[in-house]
Formats: sequence, structure tokens, C-alpha cells
Amino acid sequence: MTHRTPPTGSPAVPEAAGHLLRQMLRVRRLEEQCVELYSAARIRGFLHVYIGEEAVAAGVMSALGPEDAVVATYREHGHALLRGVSAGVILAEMYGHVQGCCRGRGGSMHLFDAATHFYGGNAIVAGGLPLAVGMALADRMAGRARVTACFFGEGAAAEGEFHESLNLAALWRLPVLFCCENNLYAMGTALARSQSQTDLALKAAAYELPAWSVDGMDVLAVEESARRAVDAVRAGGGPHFLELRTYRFRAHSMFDPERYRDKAEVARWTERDPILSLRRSLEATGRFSEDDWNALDREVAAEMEAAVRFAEAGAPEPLDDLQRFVYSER
Amino acid sequence: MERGKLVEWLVTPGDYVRRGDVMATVDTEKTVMEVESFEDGVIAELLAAPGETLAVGAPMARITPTPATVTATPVTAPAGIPVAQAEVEAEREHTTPSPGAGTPSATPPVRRLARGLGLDLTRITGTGRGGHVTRADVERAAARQRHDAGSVRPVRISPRARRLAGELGIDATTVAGTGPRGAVTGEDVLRAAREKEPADVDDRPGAPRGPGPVTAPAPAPPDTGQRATALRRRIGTLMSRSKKTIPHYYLGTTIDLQAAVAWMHAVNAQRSVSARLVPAALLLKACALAARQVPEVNGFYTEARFRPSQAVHLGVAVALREGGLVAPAIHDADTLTVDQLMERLRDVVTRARTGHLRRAEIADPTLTVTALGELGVDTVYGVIYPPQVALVGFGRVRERPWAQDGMLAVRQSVTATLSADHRVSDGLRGGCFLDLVDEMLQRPEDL
Amino acid sequence: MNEHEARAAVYAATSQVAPDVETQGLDDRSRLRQDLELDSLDFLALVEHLARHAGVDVPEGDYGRVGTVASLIAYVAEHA
Amino acid sequence: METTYREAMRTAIREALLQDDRVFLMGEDVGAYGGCFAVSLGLFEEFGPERVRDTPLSESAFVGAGIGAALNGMRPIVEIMTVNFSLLALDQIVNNAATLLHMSGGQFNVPLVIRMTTGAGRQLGAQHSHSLEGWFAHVPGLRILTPATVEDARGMLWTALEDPDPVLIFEHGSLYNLSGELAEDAGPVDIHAAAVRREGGDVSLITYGGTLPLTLEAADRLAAEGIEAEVLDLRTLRPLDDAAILATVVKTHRAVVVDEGWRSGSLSAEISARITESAFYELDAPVARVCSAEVPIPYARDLELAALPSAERVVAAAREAVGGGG
Repeated sequence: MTHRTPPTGSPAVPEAAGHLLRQMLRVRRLEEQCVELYSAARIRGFLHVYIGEEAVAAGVMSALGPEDAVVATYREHGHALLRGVSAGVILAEMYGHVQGCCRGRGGSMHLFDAATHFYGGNAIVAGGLPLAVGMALADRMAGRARVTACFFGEGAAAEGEFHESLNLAALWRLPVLFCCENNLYAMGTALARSQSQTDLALKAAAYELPAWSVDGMDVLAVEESARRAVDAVRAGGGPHFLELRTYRFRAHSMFDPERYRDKAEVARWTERDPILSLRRSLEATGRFSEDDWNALDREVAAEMEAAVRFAEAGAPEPLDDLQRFVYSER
Repeated sequence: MERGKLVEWLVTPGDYVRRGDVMATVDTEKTVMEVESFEDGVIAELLAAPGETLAVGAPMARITPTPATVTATPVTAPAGIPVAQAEVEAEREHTTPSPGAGTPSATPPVRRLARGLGLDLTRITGTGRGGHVTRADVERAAARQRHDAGSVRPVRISPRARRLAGELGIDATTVAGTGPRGAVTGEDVLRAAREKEPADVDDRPGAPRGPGPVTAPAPAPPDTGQRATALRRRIGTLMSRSKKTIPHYYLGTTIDLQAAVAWMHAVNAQRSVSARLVPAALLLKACALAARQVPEVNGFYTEARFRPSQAVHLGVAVALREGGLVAPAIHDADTLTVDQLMERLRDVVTRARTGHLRRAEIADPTLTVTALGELGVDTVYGVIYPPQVALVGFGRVRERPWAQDGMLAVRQSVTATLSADHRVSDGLRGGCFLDLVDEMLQRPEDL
Repeated sequence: MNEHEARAAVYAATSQVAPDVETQGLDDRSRLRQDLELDSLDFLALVEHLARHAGVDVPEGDYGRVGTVASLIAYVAEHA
Repeated sequence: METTYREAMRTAIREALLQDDRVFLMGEDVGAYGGCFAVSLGLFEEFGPERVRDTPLSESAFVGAGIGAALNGMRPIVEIMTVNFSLLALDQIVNNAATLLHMSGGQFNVPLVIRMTTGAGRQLGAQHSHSLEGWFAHVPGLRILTPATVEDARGMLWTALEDPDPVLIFEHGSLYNLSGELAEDAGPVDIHAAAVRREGGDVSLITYGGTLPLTLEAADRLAAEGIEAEVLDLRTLRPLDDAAILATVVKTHRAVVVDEGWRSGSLSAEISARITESAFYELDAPVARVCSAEVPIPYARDLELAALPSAERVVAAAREAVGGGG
């Protein structure tokens, strides 16, 4: 069942590739904005950015349909944005404003959005997996052809909930797409320093589910493998597992001094920047110019500027509402 | 006043305070008072939290002296007679003489232990170096006290019983307890109250008539009512003590106020409303001056002897609109001009009614004057505020028929009375005082 | 000042000096000292308030004319 | 009609499965085995493996799956074999079920019911006997129920399923065989109010769940001595029915809290604190507590009994509170 290499698909269609480039750039610019706003103390708490890993969210999200559900981690700004939550609403949430997607109650690590079936924003490593299994169970019992995509890092593979959830999903053949974002470090602990079996697809395959390793820096490869997996899951093929090999260019969080990895290692991975790579290969086709890039960049920058203005204009929820949403309002 | 509730801290640790700075407010049942610092220094530690009820003299905060000052002293809860309580930082103990000559040295934990056991450190003989009181000394003293107390058992009173006793005017310590380990319960208090005043107490339908279930008491009265009740209780206790311990004698005389009132009218006619005088200002000034000449009415009777006061701090009885009265001091009244005195009178009365008196104003009066007569009566026979030794009463200032030089005239006059402590003075000296008051009121311009 | 304004001014002054007195439904015949229990200092404050806010100076010689709520209102109406 | 607590609970589950397609039961050995405590006996045969779903031994996954299914439109009843095992799912209960509504700014509620057995008394040793419901009652976002009578066993489940938020039902193991009279038409009951199980004016005995029967027994013995105890069954540990607690204390002026949890940092501590906060000036005696000894519950019969609250201990505490104690 285990494919040791990603399935090779048809060559990239330029329009689709242009879309993916744009999506990755939106995530990149949003998070650069976040870092800047964090430094300016407009955003507080923990802030984990996804810079370097954009190909994973962009590729998987474009393979999902609008009714599918997404369960993500605390490094989920990009996932939320690409699922359709606006940048302004995301930033407003980080500002702690009532205009945020969770009225400022969640913050950076807990973005949720019912309209786009975006189920967070889960900050307990592996804690989202059982949730995704349950979502899929409900879909199966109700006869809905929906897929639940569940993102988690490679660190989750050391948690019991990872194993319990893969087992349960495979046992009951539930429509879950497990997306393991393997960026090689669980905070500061390298994969090899924390797990006896570092081949995560192999580990997942032990639960008798299709598990593929994919180059997570190549958005076209991610999109292609995700599309195949989603189709298979939707068709009743049971849960699938993608190990998406990627790298985080920035520190784990704004508090991380990065003592655990070499600058040289970071530099090596930065050369494989998924945005730069796709831009270069598109330019090589001759159908994408520097002007096209500049226009795209300006457009995305304008979107983010508007988002910041939206967030800035918001306000925190009145303190009198503190006790709301502990129990449902009936 | 025996205890007060800390309402608010106005300082935080690290604040620099000067002597006289207001540091906290304390609710004493009577009024909300401001607590001042008596030291210059830095607030090292707050020892009490808002809402806490503190015994008089209990340390509230620790003030560390700045290099410029010499001693460190705690701010204590306001007291009628301030209790010297030092809580000096340990490292200073050995180098700095303790404040107050009679206070022996001891480390803070030992002081705390002594306080917790209710022992007076000044009565403990220190066996440590340089007369230092040690933990063992305190423990020995405590054992001795227990032995001396013999079989006397502390009275246990339940919270409900304490509340009911207060509401019903019962001394709960005299009620036999039937609760856990002999504690006085609410039922015990209700029973005692029924026995005392069968017709008066708890006549509500469904009220307990004997052993058996007890209905819930009526809802608590609103806040002002509670304060008034507490104040009434407090006044009751104080006045009972006064009547029980002070042998009062009473003198009275009617004073011609024609000259004083005429002078006041003349002065007032020149002034805006806000600068006008009232007769009470003149009466107070006359009393203050007279008290200087008759020291037997001005001071405190404590520990079986009279301690006359050099200064004349006149307590002014102020009726509170919700009931009850307080008598805050106008300090050094004898040294103030009439105008100054008038200003202080208005200020202190306003603050008394809004509940913002300062600690010293409650604690310091050396002689109290009441002008209750303003509201109608001709003569006031007052009860002395212990530990003071006299109280001056003025009735209504009004026109009365007055015989003088064989002629009958109508003149402004007032009846002045003196209630005084026979342990300190007798009628002759009391009469002297009233005569002096009279005499001074005849020359108002000299007041 | 008409009677209505004078009444308002007297009520305002009374509420200031004796916040516990309900001016609504206050009997005009109430005596300031005996019924409302205003002592001389209260009375002075009342007069002061009227001077400041209603511009009516009640000289000491007229104190005897304003012993009740009604007479005070009339006095203020007349002198303002 | 005479029934047992176990049968009443089973009837409630069966009724829920019949009435609402979204309801399903999930847990370890709830199906083919018939439930560890035989609560779901026969339901697997009647409703099939989809709706009476045996799970692997993976508490975190199946509790989390219950949360996910609830988020996605179902009304799951998740059974955890004992409260000790629920600790393996504590992450899902505390970090997800209790927080999602709030974290999402009101977007995602979790209409989930989790049932579990709690309590000691059956010589099951330290890993199957603890009473940890007080821990869960600490957590905002959860509702904690402790049915102690056959009526509540019959009636609380449906009301809990109708609640839009997570509800945890704690069934004391010693109650399953409790039998009692149940009206033929017994149905759903409220899950917010405490209930006075016995009226009295001398002392309030405040308890819940497994200690209700021994507390009622204590009240009977006290009555024989002339002490009329009022017994308050809390029924819901979160949110607590403060009004009912206050009312009984205002009536009797004395309270004894009976709680099988350990005393330190416990629900009994919470109740005692609330009484002193809101009814201090009504008290004629210190609030007393009868709790489990501070030991892991031992196996040996005598030791176990010595560790647990008993009617004797409740009687003694009540006597002390009214002043008749030795």
C-alpha cells in the first residue's frame, strides 16, 4: 500500500500554477506582516509562522472542495487564509478584536471559521487528530461524501493520539486525509532525536492505510498527491496519509533563539524556497514575466495593507461579555 | 472603637510616605476614617488586606526608614488610645533603639507570636542578650497566663448568634451556649432575647416559641440602616460604660448672649453668606478658652488617674442624619480665631456627615461640646465620652425675658450645662468653668 | 423668579444639604429646623447654596422669615 | 414499577437511540460484551454495530472522535469504563470539549454526552475506585451530572443530549443495583437544580451521587435521636445550584458536606467555601465535611470501608454540628 515516492502527475497547467503561486505568496506576505506587527507589539501571545512551508497548505487546500472540513494546528494562519478566511479577519483575531474570526478569544493559535468548515487552530500537538476522526465518522454515518483534512506536524507522530487516531480511522475506514507536515523539528527537537522510526509514511502504513511521502517544497507535487488522495478518500477508499517533507525558515515562535540548528542548514533549505522555485520555473516557460510577478506582488501587498487597516480599525469585545461562549446561548 | 475594617489602601509597597500622608481608609462602624502615616519612609509591606477587620493597634503596614530617618514603625489601626506596637525590621533590631522607651527588643517572629497569643510584650521580661525577649520568654509568659486564667473558658459564639445578638442588643457572652462545644448559637440568643423582653423581641408570626425549627431572620436592612444600627449599638456600649464608671455631676447656668449675637449680626452683615458665623462658633471658642483655665475639665481619665491635656482639642458632637452621632475634634481650638474655628467647624461637620473623618479627629478630643439645643431644647444634660472627663451642653439660643438692673428686658440667651467627672473635679471648679464661659461671651470681640 | 423656579431652587438646595430628605411630596408646611432637622450649619449651607445658585441672599436679619419650606420658597420667589 | 438504576439507565439510552437518529453509543465493550457494568446489555443486538459501537482501547481517540462527531452534527453518547480511565482522555475533554465553543468565539458547540462509572465500594483497588468528578467540576464549559436515584438515571440522559454543550454523567458503581419505584411514564428530568431528598430543620446534609443512600440512612438514624436532618442531593456539580445550598443552610444554620472525593482541593471544599462566602452570618456551627481518607482506595474490605464516608461518620458529624456530639 505504501508508495515510497510521490505519484507523478501530468505537467503543471500554467493557470493552476499561477493560482498556487499567488496563494503561497498571500500566505508569505500575511505572515511577514504578522512578524512586523508582533515586533510592533500589535500582536501578542505566541506567534508561529509558516514561512517556508507554504507549498503544503497551498497544495492540499487547492485539492479540497468547499464542503470538506479542515482541522489544523497552531501554525495555521496560512491554512485559514487559503481556506477562505480573509486576511483582515485573521489579523483582527490576532489583535484580539471582536472583528476577528473568534472575536479575539482564540488568537493566533486558535483560528476557527464555521463558514469555511475550518475547525482550528488546535494547540495541543496531536489533539486535533481524534477530532478529525470524529468529524469523518459523522460524515460516514450520515452518508455525506465529505473529506476531513487533518494537518499536524511530525512531532505528533510521537503522541499516543496519533496512533490511536490512525488506528481508529483505518479500522472504521473513515474519510480522513492525514497531512503530516514534516518540517524536521518538534519545536527544537530534531526528528531523529525523538523518534525511533523516522520514516513517517512507513510508520503510518503500519495501520494499513495508504501513506505517501511527498516533497513538501514542491507545490505542484503536493497538489497532485493531495488531489489523488482526496479523490480516493472521497470514493470510499478509507483514510490516506501524506508525509509532506518541508522546512520552516523562521524560528519556531517569536521566543525561539534557534540554538538547535545550523544557519547553513537553514540556508540550504532556503534555496528551495517554494515560492521562488515556482516563480523560476514559471518564468522558464516564458509565460510569466518579471512584470507579472511585480503586478502579483503589488496586488497581494495591497490585500495585506487593507487587512492591516481592517484589523487596526477593530476593537476588543466589551469586558462585560467575558463570560459569553462558555456555554451555548439559548 | 475596638476594631475597624480596612476599606482601601491608598499606597502600595515601595511608595515613599511622609508623616501625615493619608495611607488608607478604615471603616469603624461610626465612620470611614483616613489613616495617616506617623513616619517618613518607604512602605515595605502591607500587612492587611482591604476587607480585613483589624483590632485597634494592630499593625497595618511596615514602613522602612529611609537613610534620612532613624526608626521604623508600623502604621497601626486607628485607636482611641494608640497602642505602641513596633515591628522593626530584624536587621535593625540590634542597632536601633526601639521606639518608645518601654518597648523591649524582640525579633518580628517573636513579636508576632506574642501578638497571636494576646500577650503584651512590655510585660514580658527578656532573658536574651541586652534584655532581648526570646521565643522561650513568650512561651513561658503564655503558659503563665493560661495558668492564671485558670478555668476561664473563651466564649464561643456562632456567626449567626453574633449577628442576632447585635441586632437584638443581647450580650452574647452572657448567654449559655448549646451548640458545638458549648458555642452560643442563634437559637440561644433568640431564647435569651425572649426571656429578657418577651413582648418586644421576635414577635413575628412563625417565630420560635421554644425548641424546634427556627425560621430565617428577616432580610438584612439596607446599608445605611446597618450602619445606623451598628452606630446605635456602639453608642449604647460607650454610654453604658460612661454611666457605669464615671460619677457624673451636673451644673447649669443661663447666659446672656445679647452682646455676642449682636456682635455676630454686625459681623455677618458685612460678609457674604459663605463667610458668616453661627453662634456655635462663639460658644466653642468660649469653651476652649475657659478649658485652658480650668484644666480639670480638659483631659483623660485612664488607669485610675486623671491626665490633664495641655492642648484643648474640642470634640464637637455632630448628629448624623441617619441617626446617631459622632464627636470629632477641632484641634487646638483655644488657639484659633473665631473665623478659623468657624471654618474648621464647617469642614469637620461636613466630613463627619460624609464619613470622611481622620483617625486623629476621632481619637483626640479632650473635651466635648454639644449644641444639640439648636434643634429645640432649652437644656442639655450630657453623658461624658470616656475617657474624657467633662461634656459641655448648650441649649437653644433664643430670646427670653431677662431681668437686669431692675428692668425686665427681652434678650438672646442660652442655657449652658456642664457634665463633669467627680473623680477629677467638684462643683466649685465646674462652676468656675461655666462662669468663665459666660464672662467671655460678654466680650465677643475678644474671642 | 416665579414660584415654580423658586421651588426648584429650594428643593435643589435642600437635597444638597440633606440628601435624605425626599423633596418629592415634601409638605410645604415643613419647618426647616424642627421637621427637616437642619441645624445652624445646615441652614447656613442652605442659604449659601441659594446665594450661589439662585442668586438670592438671605441676610441674617431675615432668617426668622424663612422658617418653613413654603416661606423660603416665597422668599426666594420674591427676592430673586 | 420497580426497577433498578442500571435498567433505568439502559431504558434511557434505548429511548434516545429510538428517538433520534443522530444518537449513537460508543465505548469499550459497550456492544458485543453488553457493557462492562451491563448497562447497554441487549442494545447491540437491537441497534447493530454502527449505533452501538465497540471501540479500541484508546480513550483519547474515541472521546475525541465523539467530540468531532458532535461538532459535525451527531449526538454521541460516549461511555468511558471508569473515571480512572477518563484520565487517558483528559486532553480531549478539558482541552477540546470544554474550550471549543469559547475559543471559536461561539461558532462551534459540542453537544456530546460522556458517561462513566465512578466511585469505590466494590474492592476494585486504587485504579478503578476513585471519585474524580470534582476535578471535572472545576472546568468551565462542562456540565457535570451525578444521578443518584432511579428517576435521575432514567431522566437525565435525554436532557443531557438536548443540551448544546458537553455533559459528563457520573454513575456511581454502587448504585447500579439500587432498586426503586419508577413511574410508568417517567421521562426526562431537569439537570440544573439540586433536590431536597428529605426535609428537616436541624442540620443540612449536602451530598450527591453514590453517597446519597448512606446520607439518607444517616438522616434516619439522626431522626431517631430527635435531630431532623435535611438532605440535599446536588444532582449537578457544575454549575452548582447555589440557591438551593443557600436555602437549606439558611433554614438549618448547620451544614455537613458528604463527598466521596478526597477532602483536599475537593468539591466539598468548594461547597464549604461557598457557604461561608454567602451564608456565614447564618451559621451556628462550622461547616463539617465527611470525605474519603486521603489514601488511594485500598483493596482489602475493611481498609476500603474505613477509607470511605459512612452513615456513622455522617451521624457523628451532624451531632457535632448541632452541639450534641461528644
